Amino acid sequence: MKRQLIAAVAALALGATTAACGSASTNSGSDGDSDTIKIALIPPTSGALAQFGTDAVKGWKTAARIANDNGGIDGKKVELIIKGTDADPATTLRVAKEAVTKDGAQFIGAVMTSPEHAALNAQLEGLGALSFNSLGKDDALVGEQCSKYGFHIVQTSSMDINGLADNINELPGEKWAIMAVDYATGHSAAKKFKAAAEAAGKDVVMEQFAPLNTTDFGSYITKLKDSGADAVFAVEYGADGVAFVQQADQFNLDDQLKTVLGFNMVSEPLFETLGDSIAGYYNNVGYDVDADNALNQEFVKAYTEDNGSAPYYVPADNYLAAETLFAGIEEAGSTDPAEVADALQDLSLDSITGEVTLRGADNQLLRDSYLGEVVKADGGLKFKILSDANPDVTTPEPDSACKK
Amino acid sequence: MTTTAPADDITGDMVEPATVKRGRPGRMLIGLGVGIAVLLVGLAVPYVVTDTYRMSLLLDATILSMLALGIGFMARHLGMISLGHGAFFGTAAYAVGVAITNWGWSPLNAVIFAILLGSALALVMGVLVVRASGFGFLMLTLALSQALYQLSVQISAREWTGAYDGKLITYEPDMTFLGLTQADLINPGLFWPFAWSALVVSGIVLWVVGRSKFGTTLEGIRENEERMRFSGYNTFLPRLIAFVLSGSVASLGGALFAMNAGYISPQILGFTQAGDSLIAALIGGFGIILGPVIGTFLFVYAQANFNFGGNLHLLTGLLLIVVLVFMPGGITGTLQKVYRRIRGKDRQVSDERGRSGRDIASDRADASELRAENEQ
Amino acid sequence: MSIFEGRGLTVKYGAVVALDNIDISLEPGLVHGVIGPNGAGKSTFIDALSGRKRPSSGKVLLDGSDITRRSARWRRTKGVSRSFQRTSVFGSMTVGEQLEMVARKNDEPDLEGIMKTLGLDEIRDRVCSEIAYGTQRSVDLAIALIGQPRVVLLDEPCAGLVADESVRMLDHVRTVCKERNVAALLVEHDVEGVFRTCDVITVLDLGKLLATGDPASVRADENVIRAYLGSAA
Amino acid sequence: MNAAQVLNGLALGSLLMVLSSGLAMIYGLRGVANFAHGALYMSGAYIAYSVSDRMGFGLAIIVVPLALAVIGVVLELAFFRPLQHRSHIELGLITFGLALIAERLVILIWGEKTLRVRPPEFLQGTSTIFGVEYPSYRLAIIVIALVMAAALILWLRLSNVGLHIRAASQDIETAAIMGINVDKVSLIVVSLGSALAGLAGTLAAPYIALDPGMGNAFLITVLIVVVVGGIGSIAGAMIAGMGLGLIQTLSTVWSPSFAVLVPYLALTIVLLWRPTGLAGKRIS
Repeated sequence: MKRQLIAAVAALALGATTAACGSASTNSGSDGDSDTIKIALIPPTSGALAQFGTDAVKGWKTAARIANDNGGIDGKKVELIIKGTDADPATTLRVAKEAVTKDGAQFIGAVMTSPEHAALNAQLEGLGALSFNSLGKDDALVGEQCSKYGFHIVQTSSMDINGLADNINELPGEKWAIMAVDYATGHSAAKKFKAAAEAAGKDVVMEQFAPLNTTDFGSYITKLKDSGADAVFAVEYGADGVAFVQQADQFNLDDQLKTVLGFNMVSEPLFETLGDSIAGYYNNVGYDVDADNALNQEFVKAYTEDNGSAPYYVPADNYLAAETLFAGIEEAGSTDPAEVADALQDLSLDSITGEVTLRGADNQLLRDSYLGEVVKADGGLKFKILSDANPDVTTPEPDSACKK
Repeated sequence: MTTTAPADDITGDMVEPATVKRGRPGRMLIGLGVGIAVLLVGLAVPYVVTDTYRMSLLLDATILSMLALGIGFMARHLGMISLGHGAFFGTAAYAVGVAITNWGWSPLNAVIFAILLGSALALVMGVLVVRASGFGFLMLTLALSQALYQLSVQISAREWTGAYDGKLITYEPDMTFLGLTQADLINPGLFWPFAWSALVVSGIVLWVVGRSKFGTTLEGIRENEERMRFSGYNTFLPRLIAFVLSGSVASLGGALFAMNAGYISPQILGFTQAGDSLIAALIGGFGIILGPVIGTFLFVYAQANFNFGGNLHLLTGLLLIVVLVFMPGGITGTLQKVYRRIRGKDRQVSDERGRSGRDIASDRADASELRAENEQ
Repeated sequence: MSIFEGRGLTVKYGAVVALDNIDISLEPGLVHGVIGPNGAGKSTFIDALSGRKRPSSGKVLLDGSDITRRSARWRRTKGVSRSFQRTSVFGSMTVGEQLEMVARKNDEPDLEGIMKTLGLDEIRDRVCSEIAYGTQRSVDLAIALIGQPRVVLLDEPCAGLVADESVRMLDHVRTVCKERNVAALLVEHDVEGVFRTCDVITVLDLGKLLATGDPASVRADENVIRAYLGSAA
Repeated sequence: MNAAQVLNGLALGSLLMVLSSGLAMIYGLRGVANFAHGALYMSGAYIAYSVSDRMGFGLAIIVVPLALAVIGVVLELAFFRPLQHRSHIELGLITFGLALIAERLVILIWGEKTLRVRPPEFLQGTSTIFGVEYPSYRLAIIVIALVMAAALILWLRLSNVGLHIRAASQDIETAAIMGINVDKVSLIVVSLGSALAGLAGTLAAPYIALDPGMGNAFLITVLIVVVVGGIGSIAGAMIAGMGLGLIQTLSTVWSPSFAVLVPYLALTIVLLWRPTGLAGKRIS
């Protein structure tokens, strides 16, 4: 018994310290007032994506604050119901059901990954709630997995890749190598890039795919070096992306390359981690923080006041989702999800990214895509926008598989 | 391998001593009666729990309980702790998805196919793993199910499993499952009767098997595998049969899971899912057949209510340690002990120190835990 | 022809020869004792005969046919059974349950008789891990005797028993062997007990055969006296 | 195939070797597959991040194993020793619970963000070896791991404590009867085992990216290495770790999606062929 006691005390002590430093608090629930716009946010609160989840919520919070400061939307107060998930679709779905059936949410935002959206889209009509996707980029979400109640605010992978392909001539390098994640997005991005590169008269000397969650890129980088490529198109996300960049650095791969073009690989939250070695890298950019329009300047100012730092694409795209939703509510003059959904069909609105249109055929928001270069700026790194590509160029025709 | 008895051989017992009295038809009939009553009463649940959210939690727990039931059966009757039953659950779920979406099968046929496929996988895997005991078995089941996970997320498996994107199940128009449309299946209240009946019937079947002569053979193997062989018993086949049976129950759970969720995420085959189910079963306790079920219901409840900030695994980790250290036998085992003590019928003198002469892995301190006993 | 034979049995653990070219043959109705000091290879010997340990060379014969590569289970179904030095019973089951379980596999017409002979009939409902150690040894023996085996290999049935328990145990062995016409092999540490009980005795030392024969001749054997009895007595 | 790819294999193998030798030591002595080993390794990497941030990587490589050795002492005194009479499976599942707690703890302290550690200045570039340009840091990992392996084997073979460890790993009860202070031996083994996990984490920090999934990613591979090597055999685990690193890297060159399956295939094949692992002894 004494031995058990030691073990248990040790376990409890460990747990107590842990609980003390980390009990995350959340506010949820509300008394049902039909004159509020209730938006459930279901970001990942654990796992590698938690940081993005937090930032997504910040975008929504700023949007809600501005709206409520201005007397609400269509006279109604905006209320955020902040939930959390571990990014497992099953969990997200359960939380979404809870938010809608228990807390009375009519709208859902800040859901992160494409699989979560796929699972959610399948059940949105049954739930009777609208979902605004500002993070999951998979094309299938506006194709076979589309839903009348699911709105795709963020650019799809196709739009991103078409934006890059459109600008390939501006990038130095003749012999390209493709390093992509062995994942649907990796393969489709590689295929499209290859076609665009060849159309632009460049050589694609090699393509290789690394499984998701690869930690050691040594053998891939060795092959890249041996291929004699002078430019690399890299599709690696999250920890994989960091590992690739870091190891490429150790192998002195950059010496051989004129261009490293990342696809969703480097982004603002990773700048500090990756450090100066990524200066000069190119990447697709979803949102231009310096965009010269009044709505954007207002957003950047408000967001910086709220959070002490400027927004990047994650909070911005979520803010854009809020703008879209609010425009829909105003157009419909109602908070009823079905009526808002109808009002959003082919609706155009002024936003932080200029005028955007919600295409009725597949619920995709038509908006610009950008190509950026990582440059050093006042002690840190930032994206310099090199060019932007119009939705006419980037956005594929609506997928006939979308039957909503 | 090893032996029982010297009084100083204090070993743990996650498995509550199963001193069941077998072969009394009276008790068996009472048990069956109770089972049928539970089945009927349970069918009324959707009329009592009208809140969709609560209902969907209950349904989730019921379906996951079948996975825990399978794990619990192996632990209870053979002392074999499996981290691989998620493979059968997941395979059956994917099988439903593929049969309905890719092949356009009717949902009922898909479910039958899924159970058969899951059981067939259990047979193949069982041939490879049931000879091992203790950690050997644990690690082999873990490794093989992880291999399956890696296969399922391969890009070349995308057509079948959807790889990392998961598998969305889409029905041919007009397809129904025993009269329910796909929209009905997602409705927890309407799907409840299937899941509940499946759980109760599986539970009764496993209970009856556990009390049969076959159950005695399993207990003999758990207690002393070597002596069973030296007593003329084939010890491989019963272990294989038990493994396949428990795998079939997990497969049934997986098939129902897919029918209800309409979407299968790759995590279903992952390490975390396997670990969670085992932990839930352990916390519930292996001593009685209900233990893993109770554990799963608690786990699902905790997952729904205490998961904010991602601290669920912190809590389950703590609870797991507390249960293993203080409450061998899990929650149900501890309740039984308390009950017996109150009744004053605690025959176990050595209870205080854990029951002597028993070992969950039945080969404590055996350096060759991985040794596969050759049947020759 | 003997019913059960070991011929030239040799067991090596790496470079160590634990058992060196040993012959033995058992006859129905006779108790054949095997003695030897610690490390003589007694346990290895019974393991090799019973199929627990595959001999490096040599043969095991049953009714003259080679069964060296047969499994323990096969041997049991053909009437060769054994008991264990470290008590090997089924701890969580009652005495009755486990004997019935073994009887189910090995057709025993007179389970009651065995239980009565070994004094187990009164404790049939006791859980085995809770009964006294000496009684557990009797259960172990009973498990080996069920199903009318023709050959019984007993590995130190008296290990851990006090003197009078030991005497009773060996009496049981002898009685059963005679009554059922069983060929018994008795590996035992208790030298006097073996001399009292056995019809034939084999002495092992350091894996080698020292002497074999009836008790009187073994007792008189010079090698045995020098190497074993002299020092032990 | 060229020399650089073989070096890649050696580098990964080195990491697996350090990690699995620690796990194998604890497994051999306590009979417990320490599921917390992956969490120890991850903690090592994160502590290395903080230490090298403030005091440089050179110091981290000394401080982190020491810190992990202390954690090992706690593990032994709070769990392994008081619960040593429990079944191995139970103890293993307790370490499973500890791993869950430790993983969360790391997240609460360092956050979920992917982190990066820079190798010391003089190891940042590449060196030319066997006619190929190869990262100096990876060469350093290979050298450190091989030196560590040789030192560990020599210590186990030649020192008194090493003899006691080997004896206790064979049969802990007999060793105790023979007068070996099993408690002391076990304390040394568990703290050394976690120190090795800490060393592996430190070495890994500049090598791969730090994220909270890194422990689990390696845990299963390392458990497989230990089983393949033969439970209780430290040399077997080292050889299996190096072998698996090489095979996995070289098969990555050929087919990355096949390479992912290599550890599982290796385990299944080895256990079907030799149920006790490559260096395991058949004890009956």
